[in-house]
Amino acid sequence: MPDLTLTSVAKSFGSNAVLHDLDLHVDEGEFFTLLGPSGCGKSTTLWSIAGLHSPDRGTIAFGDRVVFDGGRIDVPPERRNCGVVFQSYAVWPHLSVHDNVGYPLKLRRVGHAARAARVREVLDLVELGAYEKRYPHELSGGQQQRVALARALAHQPDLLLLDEPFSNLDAKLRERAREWLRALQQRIGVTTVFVTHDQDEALSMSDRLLVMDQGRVRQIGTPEEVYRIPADEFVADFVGTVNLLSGRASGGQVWLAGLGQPLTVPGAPDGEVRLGVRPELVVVQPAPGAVNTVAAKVRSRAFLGDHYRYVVGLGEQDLVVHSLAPVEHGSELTVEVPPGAIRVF
Amino acid sequence: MPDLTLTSVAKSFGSNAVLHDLDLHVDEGEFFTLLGPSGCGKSTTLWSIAGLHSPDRGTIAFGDRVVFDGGRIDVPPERRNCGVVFQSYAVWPHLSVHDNVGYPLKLRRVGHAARAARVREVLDLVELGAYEKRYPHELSGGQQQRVALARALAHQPDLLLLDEPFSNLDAKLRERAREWLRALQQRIGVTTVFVTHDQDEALSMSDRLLVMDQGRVRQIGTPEEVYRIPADEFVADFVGTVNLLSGRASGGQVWLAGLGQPLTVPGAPDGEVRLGVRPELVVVQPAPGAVNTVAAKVRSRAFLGDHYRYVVGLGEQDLVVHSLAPVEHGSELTVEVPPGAIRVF
Amino acid sequence: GSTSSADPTASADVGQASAVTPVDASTLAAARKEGEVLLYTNSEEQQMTPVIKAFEAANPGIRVRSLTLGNQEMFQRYQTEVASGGSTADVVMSSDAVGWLLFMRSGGVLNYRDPNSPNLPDYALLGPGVYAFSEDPVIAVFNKAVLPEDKQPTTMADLAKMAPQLDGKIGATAISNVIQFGATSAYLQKYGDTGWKTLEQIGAHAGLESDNGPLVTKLAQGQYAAAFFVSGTVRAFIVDDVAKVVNYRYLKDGTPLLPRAAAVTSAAKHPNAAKVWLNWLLSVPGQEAACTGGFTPYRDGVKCDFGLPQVKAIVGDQNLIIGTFDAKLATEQPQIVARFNKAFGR
Amino acid sequence: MTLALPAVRRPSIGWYVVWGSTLVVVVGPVVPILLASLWSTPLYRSGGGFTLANYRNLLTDSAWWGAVGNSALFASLTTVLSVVLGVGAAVLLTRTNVPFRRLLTGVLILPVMLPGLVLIVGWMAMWAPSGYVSSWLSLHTFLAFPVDLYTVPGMALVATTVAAPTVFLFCRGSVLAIDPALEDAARSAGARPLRALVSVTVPLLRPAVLNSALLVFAVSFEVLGLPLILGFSKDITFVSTYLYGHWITAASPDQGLVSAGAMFLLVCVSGLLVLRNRLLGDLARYTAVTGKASARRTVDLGGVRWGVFAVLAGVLAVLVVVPLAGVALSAFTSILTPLVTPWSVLTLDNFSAISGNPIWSDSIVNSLLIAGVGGLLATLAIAVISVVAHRSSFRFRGSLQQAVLWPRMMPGLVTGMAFFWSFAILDPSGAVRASLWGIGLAFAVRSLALGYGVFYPALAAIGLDLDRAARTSGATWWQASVGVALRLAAPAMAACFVLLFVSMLNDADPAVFLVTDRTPVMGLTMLQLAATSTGGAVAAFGVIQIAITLAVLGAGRLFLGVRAHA
Ligand SMILES: Nc1ncnc2c1ncn2[C@@H]1O[C@H](COP(=O)(O)OP(=O)(O)OP(=O)(O)O)[C@@H](O)[C@H]1O
Ligand SMILES: Nc1ncnc2c1ncn2[C@@H]1O[C@H](COP(=O)(O)OP(=O)(O)OP(=O)(O)O)[C@@H](O)[C@H]1O
Ligand SMILES: [Mg+2]
Ligand SMILES: [Mg+2]
Repeated sequence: MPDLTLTSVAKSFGSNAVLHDLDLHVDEGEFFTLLGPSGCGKSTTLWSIAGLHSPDRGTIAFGDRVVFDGGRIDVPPERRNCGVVFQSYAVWPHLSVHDNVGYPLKLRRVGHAARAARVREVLDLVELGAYEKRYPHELSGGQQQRVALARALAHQPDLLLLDEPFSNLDAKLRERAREWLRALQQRIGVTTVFVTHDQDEALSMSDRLLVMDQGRVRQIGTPEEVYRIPADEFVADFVGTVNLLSGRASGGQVWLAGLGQPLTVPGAPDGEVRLGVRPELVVVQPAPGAVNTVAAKVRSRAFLGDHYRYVVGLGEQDLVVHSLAPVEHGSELTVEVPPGAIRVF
Repeated sequence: MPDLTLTSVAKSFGSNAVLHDLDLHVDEGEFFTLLGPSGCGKSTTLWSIAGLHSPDRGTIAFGDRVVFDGGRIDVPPERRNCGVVFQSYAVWPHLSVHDNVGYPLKLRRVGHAARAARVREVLDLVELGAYEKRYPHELSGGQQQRVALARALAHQPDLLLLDEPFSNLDAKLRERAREWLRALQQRIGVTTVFVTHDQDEALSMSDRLLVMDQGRVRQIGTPEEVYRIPADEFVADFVGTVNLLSGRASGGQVWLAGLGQPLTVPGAPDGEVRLGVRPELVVVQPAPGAVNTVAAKVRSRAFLGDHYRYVVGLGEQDLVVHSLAPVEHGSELTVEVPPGAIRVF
Repeated sequence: GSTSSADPTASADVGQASAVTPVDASTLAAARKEGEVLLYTNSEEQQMTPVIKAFEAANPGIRVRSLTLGNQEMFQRYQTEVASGGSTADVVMSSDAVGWLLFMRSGGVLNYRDPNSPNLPDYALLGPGVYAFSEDPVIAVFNKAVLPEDKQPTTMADLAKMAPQLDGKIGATAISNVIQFGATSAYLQKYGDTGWKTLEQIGAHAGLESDNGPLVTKLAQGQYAAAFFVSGTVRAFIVDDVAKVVNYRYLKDGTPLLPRAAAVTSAAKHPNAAKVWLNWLLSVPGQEAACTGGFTPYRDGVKCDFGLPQVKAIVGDQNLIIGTFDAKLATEQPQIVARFNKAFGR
Repeated sequence: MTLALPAVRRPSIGWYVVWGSTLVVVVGPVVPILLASLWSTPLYRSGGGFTLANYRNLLTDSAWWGAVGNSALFASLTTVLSVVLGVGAAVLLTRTNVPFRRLLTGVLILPVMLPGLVLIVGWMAMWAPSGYVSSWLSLHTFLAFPVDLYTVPGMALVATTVAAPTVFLFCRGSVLAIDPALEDAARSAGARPLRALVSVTVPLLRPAVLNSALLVFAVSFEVLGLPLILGFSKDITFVSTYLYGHWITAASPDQGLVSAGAMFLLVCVSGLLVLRNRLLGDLARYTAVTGKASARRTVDLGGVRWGVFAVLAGVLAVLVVVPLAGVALSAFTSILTPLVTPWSVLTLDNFSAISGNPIWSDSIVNSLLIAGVGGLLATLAIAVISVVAHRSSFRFRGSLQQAVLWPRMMPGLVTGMAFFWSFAILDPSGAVRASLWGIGLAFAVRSLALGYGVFYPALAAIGLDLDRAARTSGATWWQASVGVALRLAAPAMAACFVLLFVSMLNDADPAVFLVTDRTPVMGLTMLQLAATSTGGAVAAFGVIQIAITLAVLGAGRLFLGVRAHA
């Protein structure tokens, strides 16, 4: 299982530059996630790795083996031994589920019996054992996606490239899929590059993740690093929810517009500052005597199953907080913004 | 804006019965969500409502207007005035983004200028204003999905049928999309039937939701009802996370295998019982003197950004709990399972 | 005498032209009123064109519309048009003897006696109202490169003798071709069983083609060295460069002349114009125009390189075979066809 | 505010109109043939009565069965050869980076623009046993052309020259439509480029392949000129020559027998159609255009591409370039024979003969009108028929599929005859019959099958979700079909027009009973020319025709340029 290195990979479609000198390194057996807004170039990156289109420049190496190097080397996709799940699934409409999944094995001259057994195995994994004989058009969206997933795993590739492989699966199934993917990953240690738009997924599954925006890397790090110490406002905002508050700092105190009292923010440089506060770090109904406690009015609330999500007014700005307790719209809450929870940008 | 009534709608593909006498009623202007495992018949239901295929029997009415009634009435899709987002997007490859979105307006003979303005408006809403002239194959997956969404909204339909409309959007965009969909919904009160696999989405956006499984309704209710008072184990498990524990009850005490002490469960009927406990209701590091406190070993942990998710051993069974505090794998935790948090099935 | 050049010419005596015998004035006036005449013919457009031009010049006010059709198609189409009540041909022109016999029997021909009749040779009167427009000979065609001129046979009998040497190199059209049937039946009428023997000797070594086109093409390529009973129309092509490779002969005992007959139809919408047209076709000027179109005129006083007197001069009086529309043809046809096919291995 | 849709009628009214008019023009002419086959005398004679004797005579005639056997062998050979070549070329020349693929495509397509007769002239001139190139080869090299042109396999080769580009045009639209992501998926699963094409692209062409096989088979069954010219000397009878022999060249024309033969062929083609539908199964399995679009790319074959080029170029040289050179040489020489060097007999006489004859120039104009206007109208009609037959819930849509194939299965002469009778009944004034419209209609109906052959696979490739999305947007069935399905099938429409244009330009047989002196058509003029003269004039006609066709079709841009996507 090789590691993967991309060096200054750039790609344009016509005049539209999609990847700007992307550098990244994925360790052997690592589970690496690409995270970024729709249209930022995630799929383009994956396709470059799979060899499905040639970047304009840069190099791509699997371990020591350079698979792409400017115009000089360009190993065709079939020689890269990747397992790819396409965002559009790309399951073959003319083949049954069984044949779709068995195709990579057939190419590798796996005998009939061994192939059938392996196909059964991966289909069972994606819970499609009973659908072997169906054709893709007789499947629901999520079932088709699972066929695509099973197909990518069938031949035990060196590198798994997964482009939103769970986007049409329900939460339970996704959870199970996540679990076996993770188990598989740990068992055979396949290097995995994963694209997802689901934060929970990205944070809980990845060894490391890359946050990109408009074809540029914003941050690479472990989930906790990225969540706790976001490199910039964009990352903070994109990964998880963050309250971004504008204020004026002087001597470690930050004044927010419309808020009578300043917040204590140790180390805030004087002048205009932007503060980032994660909602879950805001304490609702704080213990008496806590610093930075403010009374705030509930502006909206949403039920999220395991908790409520409130938007409260902090001076003129909004603050999102989470709480288990139901509070009526329009009533007042006392919230505490612990200094340790505040990040200054 | 009519309400929507389905009465004993059944649909089979060949010998494979997909919907079994489905009954449902969506109020005028309501935001109604279909939730269920992959392949349970959500899309099939939506298609029946849109008129894209005929159910085998049953009736479908928009307000007083029966649009389908067994073999007798079958209003064609174009006369049902629905806005549909297809799970497969179904954007037209030969039309530019502008023309894709403008097509429903063109059919309604909206003048050139008005059409352009309206197209601009919805495209801005889905943040694709700059992509008007592009063709679908020049867009990323998420962008194509947004074109599908914009198209469904362009002509201000009576009924919005959304089949996983956000599945390929990143969390931030989805959140914004959710917000304006909700706003739109409240402003013009369009009746909406929504299919999603995202629980947060389902719980936070819906007025009511329907949980279905294998073509049968399991529960219909408000998000809180469904989450708090699930009709059965399936619903409890499917919506949110639930710890399902098997035990033997006698006299309000339930004995779990491998656990030295019983849990106090008021009202549990004697005999074999199944208990459901939401992870977020399990208290980690409880106050002293609480009932049902147990020491449990951490079996696995996952970082989810705003909290950690631990699987701990409760006797021989697993218990999922959430906590903000990082605890090492293998160490012990004291957890409290408050009697009020336990639901008996 | 016999010639060995690519286009046999002889300046034969063409005799004296007889007096002009036009239609009567009332017919002519009625014809002018009708203004046009529709002709179904089996000859090619470019052959008919000079004839039509000459007629229209001589008879202002009457236009000839001509449509080229196959022999069978022509009669069937006529009958179908009559049966369905549509408009149809005023004059038909064809070389298909059997077709004509059936056509006459089914009442398709207007029994019209043309003023030219007294001045026409007997063989030109083929049935009531049916007249020969031309008497087209069939010829033998050779590929000089394969069979040098001095080795070429000058009679059918010679050809039969050479047949074993020329195995597979002799070609002819199939008996289903009306020219072939006409030629064969006329030839047999004169030579009887000897004729059959000759044909059988040739047939054992010959190939058949569906039509003149493929036959001549294969001959030019060298696939065939000799072809007999070929429609005389190909004479027009054997000039200049073509003549470097191909030449033709009137075989002394094998050059039947086949009547190309014309008649006014009984369903004619322009019967008077039709009569004027037929009258002119049979007249000396009409026969002269026929010569320019590549037909073989037969009337006395018509000077023509391809004319009947020329053929006669080459093959000799006693060898001249002129086809008829004898009713026997129709009854004997099945036997002739069967025996011919047997002879040619079909 | 809700925006209202304009009021419309139910789509089924339109379906019935399409169905009704198709039946009138297609089944109408079949009725007289059916009657004739069951009547003891020809239709144009009075008297006679109901009889089954025609069928008995036909089915007990061993010559008939021999002809059926020959035709079947010929049609099968032609079908196999042309499908292999046509499909291979469609995939390789449209989806891969084979060098000079535009040139190869152009060469491949050229024979379609020529009437069969002209091609035969070219083939005979060059590849006949005594032909120019085959004699040269055996004289100067150790090579020899392995197939005798005057046998069934030889004729199949000639037929393949026209049939292969037809198959190519049938398949090309489908190849263009296939989502490249499907090939990409195969590549990353480990398939080499050719393997990916073979296991993904080619199977997705199954509707196109089966349909073109069906049509090529049907058309080959009915071919007349080829056996008449090439097969005759070896006494090889085909179904068409059998029927021709019993009608046109027979001592007593047997119209009843011929009609019975035509009915036999209709039954056969209907059977084949059922077989096609069986072999296809659910059409949704061939959906290649989906609601998720991907950008188009060509498949890089790597070094293999030169090998592929060499093979294609070799095949095309033998099948197309040499025969076409034969046509050109024939046209520009007074006599083409291996016995004389062509340079010594160069001439323009063949051309001046044509330009000098007003009938011939008239027939060119008429044919251009029929092919241009008629081809356009017929293309539109076929487009509409195809969507009703394949994308509607219309109750009788199956019968439409049968209807469009039937006319092509009847020998051309019979079709002409059939039309003649239909016109006689439906249009007693004779105005339509005597006009170009009459001939145009007969030609168009005969070409329905070809046009349908192009449309059917193209429609099969387009995902139904795309139509459904249009319906829910407020489009009626007709609007959705025209705006989405047909628009996405635009390349097929262009290919359809090309095929109809050339086939209506060349068609001859059905005109025999319809032509008048005022409406001469090129095909018939050429047919008469071919029967009585050497190849030169026919070849010259062919050269003129190819020039006209190329000019009209914009030097091939029209049909190679139209894309489904922007
Ligand atoms: N054409 C068909 N033929 C046979 N079975 C079909 C067909 N279409 C759908 N099905 C089956 O019907 C069931 C319901 O399909 P449906 O598309 O409604 O599921 P869904 O709830 O939308 O699932 P998902 O979340 O995966 O999209 C599935 O099990 C599917 O396999
Ligand atoms: N063929 C193309 N021509 C022009 N632009 C393209 C083409 N393909 C992609 N793009 C553009 O490149 C950008 C990156 O696309 P890509 O598919 O990599 O995005 P993505 O990160 O995968 O987005 P998503 O999450 O929506 O799938 C997008 O803005 C898209 O519009
Ligand atoms: Mg993407
Ligand atoms: Mg679905």
